[in-house]
Amino acid sequence: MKKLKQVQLDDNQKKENMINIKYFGAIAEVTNCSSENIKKSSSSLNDIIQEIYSKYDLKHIPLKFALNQKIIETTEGIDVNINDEIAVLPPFAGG
Amino acid sequence: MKKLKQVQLDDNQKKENMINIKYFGAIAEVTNCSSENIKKSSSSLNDIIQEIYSKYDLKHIPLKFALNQKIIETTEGIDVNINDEIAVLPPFAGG
Amino acid sequence: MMKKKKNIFIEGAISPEFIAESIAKHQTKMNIGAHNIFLGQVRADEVEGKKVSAIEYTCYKAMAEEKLSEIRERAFEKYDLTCMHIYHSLGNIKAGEICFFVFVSSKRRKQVYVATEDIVNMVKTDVPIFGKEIFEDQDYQWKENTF
Amino acid sequence: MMKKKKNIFIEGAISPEFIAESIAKHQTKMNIGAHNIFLGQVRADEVEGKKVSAIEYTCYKAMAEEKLSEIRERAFEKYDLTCMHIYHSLGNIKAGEICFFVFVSSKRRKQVYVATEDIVNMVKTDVPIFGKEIFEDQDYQWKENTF
Repeated sequence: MKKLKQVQLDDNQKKENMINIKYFGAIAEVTNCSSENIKKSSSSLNDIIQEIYSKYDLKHIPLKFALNQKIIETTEGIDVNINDEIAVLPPFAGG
Repeated sequence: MKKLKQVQLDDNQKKENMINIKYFGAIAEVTNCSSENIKKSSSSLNDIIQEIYSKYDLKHIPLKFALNQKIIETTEGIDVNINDEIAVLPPFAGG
Repeated sequence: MMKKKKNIFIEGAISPEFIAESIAKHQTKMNIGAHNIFLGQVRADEVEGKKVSAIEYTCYKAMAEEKLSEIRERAFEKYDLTCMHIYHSLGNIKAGEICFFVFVSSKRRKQVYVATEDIVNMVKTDVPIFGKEIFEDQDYQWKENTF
Repeated sequence: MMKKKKNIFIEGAISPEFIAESIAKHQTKMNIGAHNIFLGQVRADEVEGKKVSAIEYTCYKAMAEEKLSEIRERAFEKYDLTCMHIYHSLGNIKAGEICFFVFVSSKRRKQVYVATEDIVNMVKTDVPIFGKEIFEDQDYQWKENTF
Protein backbone atom coordinates (compact mmCIF):
# COMPACT_ATOMS: atom_id res chain seq x y z
CA MET A 1 0.00 0.00 0.00
CA LYS A 2 2.73 2.38 0.98
CA LYS A 3 4.54 1.71 -2.29
CA LEU A 4 1.47 2.53 -4.35
CA LYS A 5 1.07 5.83 -2.57
CA GLN A 6 4.70 6.60 -3.34
CA VAL A 7 4.09 6.09 -7.06
CA GLN A 8 1.03 8.33 -6.96
CA LEU A 9 3.03 10.97 -5.16
CA ASP A 10 5.72 10.76 -7.86
CA ASP A 11 3.12 11.29 -10.54
CA ASN A 12 1.80 14.30 -8.69
CA GLN A 13 5.29 15.65 -8.24
CA LYS A 14 5.94 15.33 -11.95
CA LYS A 15 2.86 17.37 -12.63
CA GLU A 16 4.17 19.90 -10.16
CA ASN A 17 7.40 20.27 -12.13
CA MET A 18 9.65 17.88 -10.25
CA ILE A 19 12.59 16.05 -11.83
CA ASN A 20 14.12 12.73 -10.85
CA ILE A 21 17.84 12.41 -10.06
CA LYS A 22 19.65 9.09 -9.58
CA TYR A 23 22.72 8.70 -7.35
CA PHE A 24 25.25 5.86 -7.38
CA GLY A 25 28.10 4.42 -5.31
CA ALA A 26 29.99 6.93 -3.18
CA ILE A 27 27.55 9.69 -4.23
CA ALA A 28 24.52 7.74 -3.05
CA GLU A 29 26.32 7.48 0.26
CA VAL A 30 26.66 11.27 0.50
CA THR A 31 23.08 11.94 -0.58
CA ASN A 32 21.85 9.04 1.56
CA CYS A 33 19.46 7.93 -1.19
CA SER A 34 19.69 6.27 -4.60
CA SER A 35 17.13 8.56 -6.22
CA GLU A 36 15.11 11.65 -5.38
CA ASN A 37 12.75 14.11 -6.99
CA ILE A 38 13.86 17.72 -6.87
CA LYS A 39 11.93 20.77 -7.92
CA LYS A 40 12.73 21.74 -11.49
CA SER A 41 13.32 25.44 -10.88
CA SER A 42 15.02 25.85 -14.25
CA SER A 43 15.04 23.95 -17.54
CA SER A 44 18.83 24.38 -17.82
CA LEU A 45 20.79 21.23 -16.96
CA ASN A 46 23.57 23.47 -15.70
CA ASP A 47 21.27 25.12 -13.13
CA ILE A 48 19.95 21.76 -11.93
CA ILE A 49 23.48 20.42 -11.50
CA GLN A 50 24.52 23.55 -9.57
CA GLU A 51 21.56 22.97 -7.28
CA ILE A 52 22.62 19.35 -6.60
CA TYR A 53 26.23 20.44 -6.01
CA SER A 54 25.24 23.02 -3.42
CA LYS A 55 22.57 20.86 -1.77
CA TYR A 56 25.09 18.09 -1.00
CA ASP A 57 28.40 19.97 -1.09
CA LEU A 58 29.75 17.63 -3.80
CA LYS A 59 32.48 19.88 -5.14
CA HIS A 60 35.34 17.87 -3.59
CA ILE A 61 34.22 14.59 -5.19
CA PRO A 62 35.21 13.76 -8.76
CA LEU A 63 31.97 12.95 -10.56
CA LYS A 64 30.22 12.74 -13.90
CA PHE A 65 26.67 13.45 -14.99
CA ALA A 66 24.61 11.35 -17.34
CA LEU A 67 21.47 12.55 -19.13
CA ASN A 68 19.29 9.71 -20.39
CA GLN A 69 22.12 7.20 -19.95
CA LYS A 70 24.67 9.28 -21.87
CA ILE A 71 27.64 10.97 -20.20
CA ILE A 72 27.39 14.76 -20.53
CA GLU A 73 30.71 16.16 -21.72
CA THR A 74 29.62 19.75 -21.19
CA THR A 75 26.55 20.87 -19.24
CA GLU A 76 26.33 24.25 -20.99
CA GLY A 77 23.30 24.97 -23.15
CA ILE A 78 21.44 21.72 -22.48
CA ASP A 79 17.74 21.82 -21.60
CA VAL A 80 16.09 19.19 -19.45
CA ASN A 81 12.55 17.83 -19.76
CA ILE A 82 10.40 16.37 -17.02
CA ASN A 83 10.85 12.78 -18.24
CA ASP A 84 14.62 12.97 -18.65
CA GLU A 85 16.79 10.76 -16.45
CA ILE A 86 19.67 12.58 -14.75
CA ALA A 87 22.32 10.48 -12.97
CA VAL A 88 25.21 11.56 -10.76
CA LEU A 89 28.09 9.10 -11.09
CA PRO A 90 31.28 8.68 -9.04
CA PRO A 91 34.44 7.25 -10.69
CA PHE A 92 33.90 3.89 -12.44
CA ALA A 93 35.44 0.79 -10.90
CA GLY A 94 34.37 -2.10 -13.10
CA GLY A 95 36.64 -4.96 -14.11
CA MET B 1 63.09 -61.10 -25.79
CA LYS B 2 63.20 -59.55 -29.19
CA LYS B 3 63.40 -56.09 -27.63
CA LEU B 4 66.42 -57.07 -25.55
CA LYS B 5 68.22 -58.33 -28.63
CA GLN B 6 67.45 -55.05 -30.33
CA VAL B 7 69.14 -53.19 -27.47
CA GLN B 8 72.16 -55.44 -27.67
CA LEU B 9 72.33 -54.90 -31.38
CA ASP B 10 72.20 -51.14 -30.84
CA ASP B 11 75.09 -51.41 -28.41
CA ASN B 12 77.07 -53.42 -30.90
CA GLN B 13 76.27 -50.97 -33.63
CA LYS B 14 77.51 -48.11 -31.50
CA LYS B 15 80.78 -49.95 -31.02
CA GLU B 16 80.87 -50.39 -34.77
CA ASN B 17 80.66 -46.64 -35.31
CA MET B 18 76.94 -46.26 -35.93
CA ILE B 19 74.99 -43.10 -35.17
CA ASN B 20 71.28 -42.76 -34.35
CA ILE B 21 69.06 -40.42 -36.34
CA LYS B 22 65.48 -39.52 -35.35
CA TYR B 23 62.78 -38.58 -37.88
CA PHE B 24 59.51 -36.76 -37.18
CA GLY B 25 56.20 -35.94 -38.84
CA ALA B 26 56.31 -35.66 -42.63
CA ILE B 27 60.00 -36.71 -42.63
CA ALA B 28 59.30 -39.94 -40.74
CA GLU B 29 56.76 -40.66 -43.44
CA VAL B 30 59.40 -40.29 -46.17
CA THR B 31 62.01 -42.34 -44.30
CA ASN B 32 59.31 -44.81 -43.24
CA CYS B 33 60.79 -45.01 -39.73
CA SER B 34 60.99 -42.80 -36.65
CA SER B 35 64.61 -43.61 -35.92
CA GLU B 36 67.46 -45.52 -37.50
CA ASN B 37 71.16 -46.18 -37.00
CA ILE B 38 73.39 -45.17 -39.88
CA LYS B 39 77.08 -45.81 -40.32
CA LYS B 40 79.13 -42.88 -39.07
CA SER B 41 81.39 -42.57 -42.09
CA SER B 42 82.56 -39.11 -41.01
CA SER B 43 82.62 -37.14 -37.77
CA SER B 44 81.41 -34.02 -39.61
CA LEU B 45 77.74 -33.23 -39.02
CA ASN B 46 77.64 -31.75 -42.49
CA ASP B 47 78.74 -35.04 -44.10
CA ILE B 48 76.17 -37.01 -42.09
CA ILE B 49 73.39 -34.65 -43.11
CA GLN B 50 74.42 -34.86 -46.77
CA GLU B 51 74.23 -38.62 -46.48
CA ILE B 52 70.68 -38.45 -45.08
CA TYR B 53 69.67 -35.96 -47.77
CA SER B 54 70.85 -38.19 -50.57
CA LYS B 55 69.62 -41.43 -49.02
CA TYR B 56 66.04 -40.13 -48.88
CA ASP B 57 66.06 -37.40 -51.53
CA LEU B 58 64.95 -34.80 -48.97
CA LYS B 59 66.10 -31.70 -50.79
CA HIS B 60 62.58 -30.61 -51.79
CA ILE B 61 61.30 -30.68 -48.21
CA PRO B 62 61.85 -27.69 -45.89
CA LEU B 63 63.48 -29.12 -42.78
CA LYS B 64 65.65 -28.39 -39.78
CA PHE B 65 68.25 -30.40 -37.94
CA ALA B 66 68.66 -30.65 -34.19
CA LEU B 67 71.79 -31.87 -32.43
CA ASN B 68 71.13 -32.96 -28.85
CA GLN B 69 67.74 -31.20 -28.81
CA LYS B 70 69.12 -27.89 -30.11
CA ILE B 71 68.36 -26.52 -33.56
CA ILE B 72 71.52 -26.27 -35.65
CA GLU B 73 71.70 -22.87 -37.32
CA THR B 74 74.69 -23.82 -39.45
CA THR B 75 75.98 -27.36 -39.99
CA GLU B 76 79.47 -26.22 -40.94
CA GLY B 77 82.40 -27.15 -38.68
CA ILE B 78 80.39 -29.23 -36.20
CA ASP B 79 81.68 -32.64 -35.12
CA VAL B 80 79.39 -35.42 -34.03
CA ASN B 81 80.06 -38.04 -31.35
CA ILE B 82 78.58 -41.52 -31.14
CA ASN B 83 76.21 -40.63 -28.31
CA ASP B 84 74.89 -37.46 -29.89
CA GLU B 85 71.23 -37.31 -30.84
CA ILE B 86 70.56 -36.04 -34.36
CA ALA B 87 66.97 -35.25 -35.32
CA VAL B 88 65.49 -34.32 -38.70
CA LEU B 89 62.49 -32.02 -38.23
CA PRO B 90 59.81 -30.88 -40.68
CA PRO B 91 58.07 -27.48 -40.18
CA PHE B 92 56.55 -27.01 -36.72
CA ALA B 93 52.78 -26.97 -36.40
CA GLY B 94 52.07 -26.58 -32.69
CA GLY B 95 49.34 -24.39 -31.29
CA MET C 1 13.84 -4.27 -34.61
CA MET C 2 14.67 -4.32 -30.90
CA LYS C 3 18.16 -5.54 -30.22
CA LYS C 4 18.19 -8.56 -27.95
CA LYS C 5 19.72 -7.46 -24.62
CA LYS C 6 22.38 -9.88 -23.50
CA ASN C 7 22.59 -10.99 -19.89
CA ILE C 8 25.83 -9.40 -18.82
CA PHE C 9 25.49 -8.92 -15.10
CA ILE C 10 25.80 -11.93 -12.83
CA GLU C 11 24.75 -11.84 -9.19
CA GLY C 12 27.80 -13.03 -7.22
CA ALA C 13 31.15 -14.38 -8.37
CA ILE C 14 31.76 -15.86 -11.83
CA SER C 15 32.51 -19.55 -11.28
CA PRO C 16 35.14 -21.57 -13.16
CA GLU C 17 32.26 -23.90 -14.12
CA PHE C 18 30.42 -21.01 -15.80
CA ILE C 19 33.59 -20.24 -17.77
CA ALA C 20 33.92 -23.92 -18.76
CA GLU C 21 30.32 -23.94 -19.99
CA SER C 22 30.94 -20.82 -22.08
CA ILE C 23 33.99 -22.47 -23.65
CA ALA C 24 32.08 -25.72 -24.29
CA LYS C 25 29.32 -23.81 -26.11
CA HIS C 26 31.90 -22.66 -28.67
CA GLN C 27 33.06 -26.14 -29.59
CA THR C 28 30.34 -26.49 -32.21
CA LYS C 29 31.69 -23.45 -34.08
CA MET C 30 34.03 -25.04 -36.56
CA ASN C 31 35.39 -21.76 -37.95
CA ILE C 32 36.93 -20.67 -34.62
CA GLY C 33 40.69 -21.25 -34.32
CA ALA C 34 41.56 -18.98 -31.39
CA HIS C 35 39.90 -17.93 -28.15
CA ASN C 36 41.23 -15.34 -25.75
CA ILE C 37 39.79 -14.96 -22.27
CA PHE C 38 40.45 -12.22 -19.75
CA LEU C 39 39.47 -12.78 -16.13
CA GLY C 40 39.49 -10.14 -13.42
CA GLN C 41 40.07 -11.59 -9.95
CA VAL C 42 39.56 -9.69 -6.67
CA ARG C 43 42.95 -9.05 -5.01
CA ALA C 44 43.43 -8.98 -1.24
CA ASP C 45 45.29 -5.67 -1.52
CA GLU C 46 46.71 -4.09 1.61
CA VAL C 47 45.85 -0.44 2.28
CA GLU C 48 47.47 1.11 5.35
CA GLY C 49 47.87 -2.26 7.02
CA LYS C 50 44.31 -3.41 6.29
CA LYS C 51 43.48 -6.20 3.84
CA VAL C 52 40.70 -6.09 1.24
CA SER C 53 38.44 -9.09 1.87
CA ALA C 54 35.82 -8.41 -0.82
CA ILE C 55 34.53 -5.90 -3.36
CA GLU C 56 30.86 -5.03 -3.47
CA TYR C 57 29.81 -4.12 -7.00
CA THR C 58 26.81 -2.08 -8.03
CA CYS C 59 25.97 -0.49 -11.37
CA TYR C 60 23.74 1.94 -13.20
CA LYS C 61 22.13 -0.86 -15.14
CA ALA C 62 20.25 0.98 -17.90
CA MET C 63 23.34 2.97 -18.86
CA ALA C 64 25.72 0.03 -18.36
CA GLU C 65 23.75 -2.18 -20.76
CA GLU C 66 23.61 0.62 -23.31
CA LYS C 67 27.38 1.16 -23.05
CA LEU C 68 28.16 -2.54 -23.24
CA SER C 69 26.15 -2.92 -26.42
CA GLU C 70 28.10 0.04 -27.88
CA ILE C 71 31.36 -1.67 -26.88
CA ARG C 72 30.20 -4.87 -28.59
CA GLU C 73 29.43 -3.01 -31.79
CA ARG C 74 32.71 -1.12 -31.75
CA ALA C 75 34.68 -4.35 -31.14
CA PHE C 76 33.00 -6.17 -34.03
CA GLU C 77 33.67 -3.18 -36.31
CA LYS C 78 37.34 -2.89 -35.34
CA TYR C 79 38.34 -6.54 -35.12
CA ASP C 80 37.69 -9.65 -37.14
CA LEU C 81 35.83 -11.58 -34.43
CA THR C 82 33.53 -14.58 -34.59
CA CYS C 83 32.10 -14.18 -31.07
CA MET C 84 32.52 -12.01 -28.02
CA HIS C 85 31.00 -12.13 -24.55
CA ILE C 86 31.32 -9.85 -21.53
CA TYR C 87 30.17 -10.78 -18.03
CA HIS C 88 30.51 -8.75 -14.82
CA SER C 89 29.57 -9.60 -11.27
CA LEU C 90 27.29 -7.58 -9.03
CA GLY C 91 27.10 -7.87 -5.24
CA ASN C 92 29.75 -9.10 -2.83
CA ILE C 93 32.75 -10.78 -4.50
CA LYS C 94 35.38 -12.18 -2.14
CA ALA C 95 39.15 -11.89 -2.64
CA GLY C 96 40.27 -14.71 -4.95
CA GLU C 97 36.92 -14.83 -6.76
CA ILE C 98 36.37 -13.80 -10.38
CA CYS C 99 34.27 -10.70 -11.06
CA PHE C 100 34.94 -9.98 -14.76
CA PHE C 101 35.03 -12.27 -17.78
CA VAL C 102 35.75 -11.18 -21.35
CA PHE C 103 35.69 -13.90 -24.00
CA VAL C 104 36.80 -13.22 -27.58
CA SER C 105 36.87 -15.77 -30.42
CA SER C 106 38.17 -15.50 -33.94
CA LYS C 107 39.15 -17.58 -36.93
CA ARG C 108 42.82 -16.77 -36.40
CA ARG C 109 44.74 -15.63 -33.35
CA LYS C 110 46.29 -12.40 -34.64
CA GLN C 111 43.72 -9.89 -33.31
CA VAL C 112 42.33 -11.68 -30.25
CA TYR C 113 44.87 -10.25 -27.78
CA VAL C 114 44.47 -6.60 -28.74
CA ALA C 115 40.69 -7.01 -29.08
CA THR C 116 40.51 -8.40 -25.54
CA GLU C 117 42.71 -5.63 -24.16
CA ASP C 118 40.66 -2.97 -25.90
CA ILE C 119 37.34 -4.42 -24.69
CA VAL C 120 38.61 -4.73 -21.10
CA ASN C 121 39.78 -1.10 -21.16
CA MET C 122 36.51 0.15 -22.66
CA VAL C 123 34.53 -1.64 -19.94
CA LYS C 124 36.78 -0.13 -17.26
CA THR C 125 36.53 3.44 -18.56
CA ASP C 126 33.03 3.63 -20.04
CA VAL C 127 30.70 1.35 -18.07
CA PRO C 128 29.13 2.78 -14.90
CA ILE C 129 30.07 0.04 -12.43
CA PHE C 130 30.96 1.02 -8.87
CA GLY C 131 33.01 -0.94 -6.35
CA LYS C 132 33.36 -0.74 -2.61
CA GLU C 133 36.51 -2.40 -1.29
CA ILE C 134 35.58 -3.98 2.02
CA PHE C 135 38.37 -4.59 4.52
CA GLU C 136 38.58 -7.46 6.96
CA ASP C 137 37.37 -5.17 9.80
CA GLN C 138 34.26 -4.19 7.72
CA ASP C 139 35.67 -0.72 7.11
CA TYR C 140 35.65 0.14 3.37
CA GLN C 141 36.81 2.49 0.64
CA TRP C 142 35.42 3.23 -2.80
CA LYS C 143 37.45 1.71 -5.61
CA GLU C 144 38.58 3.81 -8.55
CA ASN C 145 40.05 2.40 -11.77
CA THR C 146 43.58 3.52 -12.61
CA PHE C 147 45.08 3.55 -16.10
CA MET D 1 69.10 -29.21 -8.31
CA MET D 2 67.05 -30.89 -11.00
CA LYS D 3 64.34 -28.68 -12.35
CA LYS D 4 60.91 -30.24 -11.92
CA LYS D 5 59.58 -31.07 -15.36
CA LYS D 6 56.04 -29.81 -15.79
CA ASN D 7 53.44 -31.97 -17.43
CA ILE D 8 52.78 -30.04 -20.59
CA PHE D 9 51.58 -32.64 -23.06
CA ILE D 10 48.09 -34.00 -22.71
CA GLU D 11 46.93 -37.11 -24.56
CA GLY D 12 43.77 -36.08 -26.42
CA ALA D 13 41.78 -32.83 -26.38
CA ILE D 14 41.97 -30.27 -23.57
CA SER D 15 38.53 -30.28 -21.93
CA PRO D 16 36.68 -27.19 -20.68
CA GLU D 17 36.60 -28.94 -17.26
CA PHE D 18 40.40 -29.12 -17.21
CA ILE D 19 40.53 -25.38 -17.93
CA ALA D 20 37.99 -24.73 -15.14
CA GLU D 21 40.11 -26.73 -12.69
CA SER D 22 43.21 -24.74 -13.66
CA ILE D 23 41.33 -21.49 -13.04
CA ALA D 24 39.95 -22.76 -9.70
CA LYS D 25 43.47 -23.62 -8.51
CA HIS D 26 44.41 -19.95 -8.82
CA GLN D 27 41.63 -18.69 -6.59
CA THR D 28 43.75 -19.13 -3.48
CA LYS D 29 46.35 -16.73 -4.87
CA MET D 30 45.24 -13.44 -3.38
CA ASN D 31 47.82 -11.32 -5.22
CA ILE D 32 46.48 -12.16 -8.69
CA GLY D 33 44.24 -9.50 -10.24
CA ALA D 34 44.28 -10.53 -13.90
CA HIS D 35 44.33 -13.79 -15.82
CA ASN D 36 44.64 -14.14 -19.56
CA ILE D 37 43.96 -17.43 -21.31
CA PHE D 38 44.62 -18.35 -24.91
CA LEU D 39 42.96 -21.42 -26.38
CA GLY D 40 43.74 -22.95 -29.75
CA GLN D 41 40.77 -24.79 -31.27
CA VAL D 42 40.93 -27.10 -34.28
CA ARG D 43 39.18 -25.51 -37.26
CA ALA D 44 37.28 -27.49 -39.88
CA ASP D 45 39.15 -25.68 -42.67
CA GLU D 46 38.30 -26.45 -46.24
CA VAL D 47 41.16 -27.31 -48.59
CA GLU D 48 40.24 -27.89 -52.22
CA GLY D 49 36.70 -28.85 -51.31
CA LYS D 50 37.68 -31.21 -48.50
CA LYS D 51 37.05 -30.48 -44.83
CA VAL D 52 39.54 -31.00 -42.01
CA SER D 53 37.94 -33.33 -39.46
CA ALA D 54 40.86 -33.60 -37.01
CA ILE D 55 44.53 -32.84 -36.43
CA GLU D 56 46.86 -35.55 -35.24
CA TYR D 57 49.66 -34.09 -33.16
CA THR D 58 53.03 -35.65 -32.43
CA CYS D 59 56.15 -34.08 -30.97
CA TYR D 60 59.85 -34.51 -30.37
CA LYS D 61 59.31 -34.71 -26.64
CA ALA D 62 62.83 -34.31 -25.24
CA MET D 63 63.45 -31.19 -27.31
CA ALA D 64 59.91 -29.84 -26.83
CA GLU D 65 60.18 -30.00 -23.04
CA GLU D 66 63.57 -28.31 -23.14
CA LYS D 67 62.20 -25.52 -25.38
CA LEU D 68 59.09 -25.04 -23.27
CA SER D 69 61.14 -24.62 -20.13
CA GLU D 70 63.26 -22.01 -21.98
CA ILE D 71 60.03 -20.22 -23.01
CA ARG D 72 58.85 -20.24 -19.38
CA GLU D 73 62.11 -18.70 -18.20
CA ARG D 74 62.09 -16.06 -20.91
CA ALA D 75 58.47 -15.12 -20.16
CA PHE D 76 59.13 -14.71 -16.43
CA GLU D 77 62.21 -12.58 -17.20
CA LYS D 78 60.39 -10.32 -19.67
CA TYR D 79 57.01 -9.91 -17.96
CA ASP D 80 55.81 -9.33 -14.43
CA LEU D 81 53.90 -12.60 -14.05
CA THR D 82 52.64 -14.45 -10.99
CA CYS D 83 51.96 -17.77 -12.77
CA MET D 84 52.06 -19.24 -16.24
CA HIS D 85 51.05 -22.60 -17.64
CA ILE D 86 51.27 -24.12 -21.11
CA TYR D 87 49.45 -27.27 -22.20
CA HIS D 88 49.39 -28.90 -25.63
CA SER D 89 47.50 -31.92 -26.89
CA LEU D 90 49.02 -34.98 -28.53
CA GLY D 91 47.13 -37.54 -30.61
CA ASN D 92 43.92 -37.09 -32.53
CA ILE D 93 42.06 -33.81 -31.83
CA LYS D 94 38.76 -33.36 -33.62
CA ALA D 95 37.55 -30.11 -35.21
CA GLY D 96 35.97 -27.96 -32.48
CA GLU D 97 38.17 -29.42 -29.75
CA ILE D 98 40.87 -27.50 -27.90
CA CYS D 99 44.50 -28.50 -28.48
CA PHE D 100 46.46 -25.61 -26.93
CA PHE D 101 46.04 -23.77 -23.63
CA VAL D 102 48.23 -20.90 -22.42
CA PHE D 103 47.36 -19.43 -19.01
CA VAL D 104 49.06 -16.27 -17.72
CA SER D 105 48.36 -14.59 -14.37
CA SER D 106 49.62 -11.34 -12.94
CA LYS D 107 48.95 -8.81 -10.21
CA ARG D 108 47.72 -6.26 -12.76
CA ARG D 109 46.36 -6.64 -16.26
CA LYS D 110 48.78 -4.43 -18.20
CA GLN D 111 51.22 -7.10 -19.42
CA VAL D 112 49.06 -10.22 -19.57
CA TYR D 113 47.91 -9.73 -23.16
CA VAL D 114 51.34 -9.22 -24.72
CA ALA D 115 52.84 -11.93 -22.50
CA THR D 116 50.21 -14.40 -23.74
CA GLU D 117 50.75 -13.40 -27.37
CA ASP D 118 54.51 -13.72 -27.02
CA ILE D 119 54.29 -17.15 -25.35
CA VAL D 120 51.83 -18.44 -27.98
CA ASN D 121 54.14 -17.27 -30.77
CA MET D 122 57.24 -18.78 -29.14
CA VAL D 123 55.46 -22.13 -28.79
CA LYS D 124 54.41 -21.98 -32.46
CA THR D 125 57.88 -21.12 -33.80
CA ASP D 126 60.24 -22.90 -31.40
CA VAL D 127 58.60 -26.09 -30.12
CA PRO D 128 58.92 -29.21 -32.29
CA ILE D 129 55.27 -30.21 -32.53
CA PHE D 130 53.97 -31.71 -35.76
CA GLY D 131 50.41 -31.83 -37.02
CA LYS D 132 48.67 -33.91 -39.63
CA GLU D 133 45.40 -32.41 -40.86
CA ILE D 134 43.06 -35.31 -41.48
CA PHE D 135 40.21 -34.78 -43.93
CA GLU D 136 36.77 -36.32 -43.74
CA ASP D 137 37.74 -38.90 -46.40
CA GLN D 138 40.81 -39.93 -44.31
CA ASP D 139 43.16 -38.24 -46.76
CA TYR D 140 45.58 -35.87 -44.97
CA GLN D 141 48.14 -33.10 -45.30
CA TRP D 142 50.91 -31.93 -42.99
CA LYS D 143 50.14 -28.70 -41.21
CA GLU D 144 52.62 -25.83 -41.22
CA ASN D 145 52.40 -22.76 -38.98
CA THR D 146 52.11 -19.44 -40.76
CA PHE D 147 53.09 -16.06 -39.30
